[in-house]
Amino acid sequence: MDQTLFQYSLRMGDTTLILSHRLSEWTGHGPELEEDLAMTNVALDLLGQARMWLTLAGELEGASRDEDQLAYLRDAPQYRNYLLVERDNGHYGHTIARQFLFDAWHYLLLQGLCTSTNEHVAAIAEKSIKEVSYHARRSSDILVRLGDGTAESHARMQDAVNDAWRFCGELFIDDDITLALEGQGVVPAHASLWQPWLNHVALTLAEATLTMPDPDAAVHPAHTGGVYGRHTEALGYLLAEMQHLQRSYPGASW
Amino acid sequence: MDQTLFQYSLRMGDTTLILSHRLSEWTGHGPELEEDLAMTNVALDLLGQARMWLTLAGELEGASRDEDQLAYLRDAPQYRNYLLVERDNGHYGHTIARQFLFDAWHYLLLQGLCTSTNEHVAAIAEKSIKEVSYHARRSSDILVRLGDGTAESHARMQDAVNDAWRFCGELFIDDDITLALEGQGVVPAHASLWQPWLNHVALTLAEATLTMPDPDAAVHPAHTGGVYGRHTEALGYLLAEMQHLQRSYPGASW
Amino acid sequence: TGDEQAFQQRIDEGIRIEPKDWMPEPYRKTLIRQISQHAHSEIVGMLPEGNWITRAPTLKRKAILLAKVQDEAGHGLYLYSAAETLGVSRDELVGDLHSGKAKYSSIFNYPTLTWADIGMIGWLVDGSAIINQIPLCRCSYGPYARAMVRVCKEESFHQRQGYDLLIQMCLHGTQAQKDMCQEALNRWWWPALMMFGPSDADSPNSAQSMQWRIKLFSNDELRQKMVDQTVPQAEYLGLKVPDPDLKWNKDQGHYDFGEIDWDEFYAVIKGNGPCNRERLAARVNAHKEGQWVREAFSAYANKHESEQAVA
Amino acid sequence: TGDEQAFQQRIDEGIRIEPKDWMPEPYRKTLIRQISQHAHSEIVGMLPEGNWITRAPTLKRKAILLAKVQDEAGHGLYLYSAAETLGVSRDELVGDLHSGKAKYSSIFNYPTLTWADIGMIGWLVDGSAIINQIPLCRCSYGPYARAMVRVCKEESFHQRQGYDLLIQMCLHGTQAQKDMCQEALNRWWWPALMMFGPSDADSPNSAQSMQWRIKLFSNDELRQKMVDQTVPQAEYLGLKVPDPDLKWNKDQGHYDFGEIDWDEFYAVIKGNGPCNRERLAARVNAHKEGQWVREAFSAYANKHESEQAVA
Repeated sequence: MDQTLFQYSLRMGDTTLILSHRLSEWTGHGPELEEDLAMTNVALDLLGQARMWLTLAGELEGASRDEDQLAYLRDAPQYRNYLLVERDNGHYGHTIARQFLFDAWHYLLLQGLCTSTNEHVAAIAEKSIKEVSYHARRSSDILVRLGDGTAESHARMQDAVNDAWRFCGELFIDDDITLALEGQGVVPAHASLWQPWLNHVALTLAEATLTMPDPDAAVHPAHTGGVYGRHTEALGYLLAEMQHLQRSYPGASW
Repeated sequence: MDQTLFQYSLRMGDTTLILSHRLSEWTGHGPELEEDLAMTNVALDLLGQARMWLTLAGELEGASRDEDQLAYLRDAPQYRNYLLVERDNGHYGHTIARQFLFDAWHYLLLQGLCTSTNEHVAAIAEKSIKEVSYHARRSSDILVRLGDGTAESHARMQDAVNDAWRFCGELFIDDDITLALEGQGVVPAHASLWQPWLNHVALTLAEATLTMPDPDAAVHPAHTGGVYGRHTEALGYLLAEMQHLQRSYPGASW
Repeated sequence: TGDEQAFQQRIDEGIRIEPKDWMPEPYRKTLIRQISQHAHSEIVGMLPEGNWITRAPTLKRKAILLAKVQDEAGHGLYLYSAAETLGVSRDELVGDLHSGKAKYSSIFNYPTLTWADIGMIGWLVDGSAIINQIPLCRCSYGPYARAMVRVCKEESFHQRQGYDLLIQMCLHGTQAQKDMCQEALNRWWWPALMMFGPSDADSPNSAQSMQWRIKLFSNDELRQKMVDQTVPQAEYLGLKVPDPDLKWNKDQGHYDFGEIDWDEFYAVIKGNGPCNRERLAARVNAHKEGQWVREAFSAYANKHESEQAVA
Repeated sequence: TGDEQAFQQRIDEGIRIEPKDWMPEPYRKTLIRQISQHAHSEIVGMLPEGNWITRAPTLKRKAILLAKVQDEAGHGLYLYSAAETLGVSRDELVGDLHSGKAKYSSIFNYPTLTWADIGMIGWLVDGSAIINQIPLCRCSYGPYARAMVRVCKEESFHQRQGYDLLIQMCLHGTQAQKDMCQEALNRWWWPALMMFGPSDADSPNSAQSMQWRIKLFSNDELRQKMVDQTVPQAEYLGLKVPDPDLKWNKDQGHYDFGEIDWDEFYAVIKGNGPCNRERLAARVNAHKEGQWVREAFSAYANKHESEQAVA
């Protein structure tokens, strides 16, 4: 199980790390001070979660890699995050739409992970779910206020939801890794999260006066593969920036 | 002399390399196909010049560093380019204004370097000046057409010239390196280029119906230091991107 | 009609059609579509490769890549000019690209994720393009045929450079570099085969185009040629073609290969490839951001034209 | 006037002035200027440090830096609130920042060029800020004094983190890391000394502010305190303070130090520092790009307020 759970922990660690990175790009540049603070707060929470997952991954791998070696010394094809989180921030509405769609999935997944038969996974999930329940409330709230705000904000949010939609399906795909872990009660089947996610998303989008895109359009083979290291063109640039110091001063400690 | 000329060659190599990099960011994104081609062409010329200067630098240093080791394995504080060339591209007008101001200096400098007592320097200068004479004609021409185009383009170009202006003075500062080389007839005193540059710039700006900023405002201590490794915040990001592969796969050849 | 018969006869005799010659309207339309698609492909094709210019791993490779992408802009220019000889303007053609009405080669809707992809594009994509285009140097429409001669010459240079890049990584590289190449081949192999278009059975317009000599071989013939030429090159690189059904057929003197995933092919054509939106958005955005520049250029030209007229 | 005398007497007795209390107009104006400058400094100060968040070299350091920059946003919020108790709105104050009418601490017009700069900002810039601000915890205006208590507590935490970062690099790091720190100290030392403002002789408003107890020590006193505190810390790090005139004065029990380059000081204040334009542009741009968001928030609030009123 260790290698399977190693892979799964990498997926979770990379996904939270990359999303944290994207959100942290807003720090100092948010649309108002309160948003700046809140966005940075979510980035910090996700970074903390990433560190727990990557540390767990390092232990399971048994190759003495710590969180920093995993974060800073793998190139894009070795990254295992879902594609949704690596996309460029776009305008604030794109960032919020992505966050809303992600948080809803993340919360449901963590609910399942809280009852994991693996105590490490359960512990990470329990610590994370308190934070993520706030993230989900916040991103839903902002989505509603921007969707049901001005004509301009409505149009921007509809566009942002449509644009992120095709990357959502990947979050619900099961494969050998998730199925093996599900069989052992370590993780829920990702497919089992789809219907509750869709219900929540449908309700919130309705409240935001936004139209939900066709559910079938959420899954497309062209927009999957992140967990196998097939990313979008955005990730390489992100990693080049993130890893520059570690790569430039090999072996230095900071 | 070798170490002095090593430093000077690095300045020239880094300056042409970084400007080439900035111009190459336009490839595929220019305002029309002809501009895209021409911009890429200038980027290529400057890259070729950078390779000659860096190869010369590596030979003078005598530490067996080749052009790639110099380009890819130095961090920002070791880079010796002038600040003007590392600034973000901005809109097309910013790029053209920077290019115009740079080309005029570059051409005058190369004229001086063509009669260098150092045969390597003279050879690089002779090869470069043919290219740079085209660059200078082209950027002047575009500056004039955009300055004397529409009201919008006029305003944008005036803003772009004003914005780049404070970084121009650095190009004309002499220090121990340039003065020592000037004493040996290897390079012209940079200060000697100021008046001809100003005359050319004044004439072209007038033709472009643009106002020349105050010459005194071209030099400010806050906007110097590139040749000593004190850069702007823009360079670190540029190098992180440029160097990622070399840094990530140490020792690999490509 | 008599015109049409005379036209077809000229073609059959191998006489080139030139812009001022009479031609049937469907011939003109088909050619405009074909040449402009080709031009658009050159322009959109600058993007996936352009994505690695600022990250090329050596200065020499950077210079090669820059020059190559520049050549593509040049090809776009000749091809738009060739299309313009048929009575459309570049602005119209570019407008059709940006509105999504015109197509470009679907291969450019795949992402470039590692440096090895730059090698794959040179080797496989330019390789396939050449196989497609070499016959067109003999096509019936003069300006198109002449543009193709120039394009093919440069493309074949690009293909060699791409293969050279891969030789360096696969034969002289580290294990990480070899893995990078294999992973890239896994992603590019099938899309490269798809470049030749649907199977002959599903390619209804081919017969007419062949009669007009603006298509000289069938899609499947060209695809077979590509496979036969490429498999030994892959072997030389030590890379495994990601097709379990691939094997040498001694009787036919050809490689047999597996079934192409036509669902993927049609999905990408319909806009659902990995990068369709990004590619089109990049072009539209460049055009939009450049509008003030183009307007200024024409304002300046008008102003100084009238000055000259006065003087 | 009698009001003024009573006001000054309360101050002299150490009684806090609260928002609803009578206060002289110049006191109110001076405080608004001082508090809002301080608030703006926190907000603009997010930018030079924010510049390294995405490039922090370890996940732990990244978390520390993110939390620190977030604290600065928080400080900005309390301080704007403290200023608002004096009858101005945050929108007005932010408008003055964006128009260039209001100032912020000049130190944030210097660039962060290496990771060592993050350590320098914590150690020297936060260090100087604390020396400036600790006395203000006892200043005469209640809301400002209370904000300062909270700010100082967090700043001193930040300062220790900055120093810890430098200890790691200077005492446990490679030669390249030590060099990076020395180079950073060379750039930050003098600007950090300038943070205390002009010499007392050139600081004409100080006397009134001291009488009002919104300034409790002179610029030169505070600057001396900073030097005395910091020089031994630099020695511990093995770094050389870039001041040839620096030496211990046994008689005075203080360090003597060289003359500050006041031309540079005034140039940066006038807008000619290395990053003045970039900093202001970043703030103005964030505000402009965020306009549709703020408009949507108020549109939503209005809509749903009136719905509730109807219901």
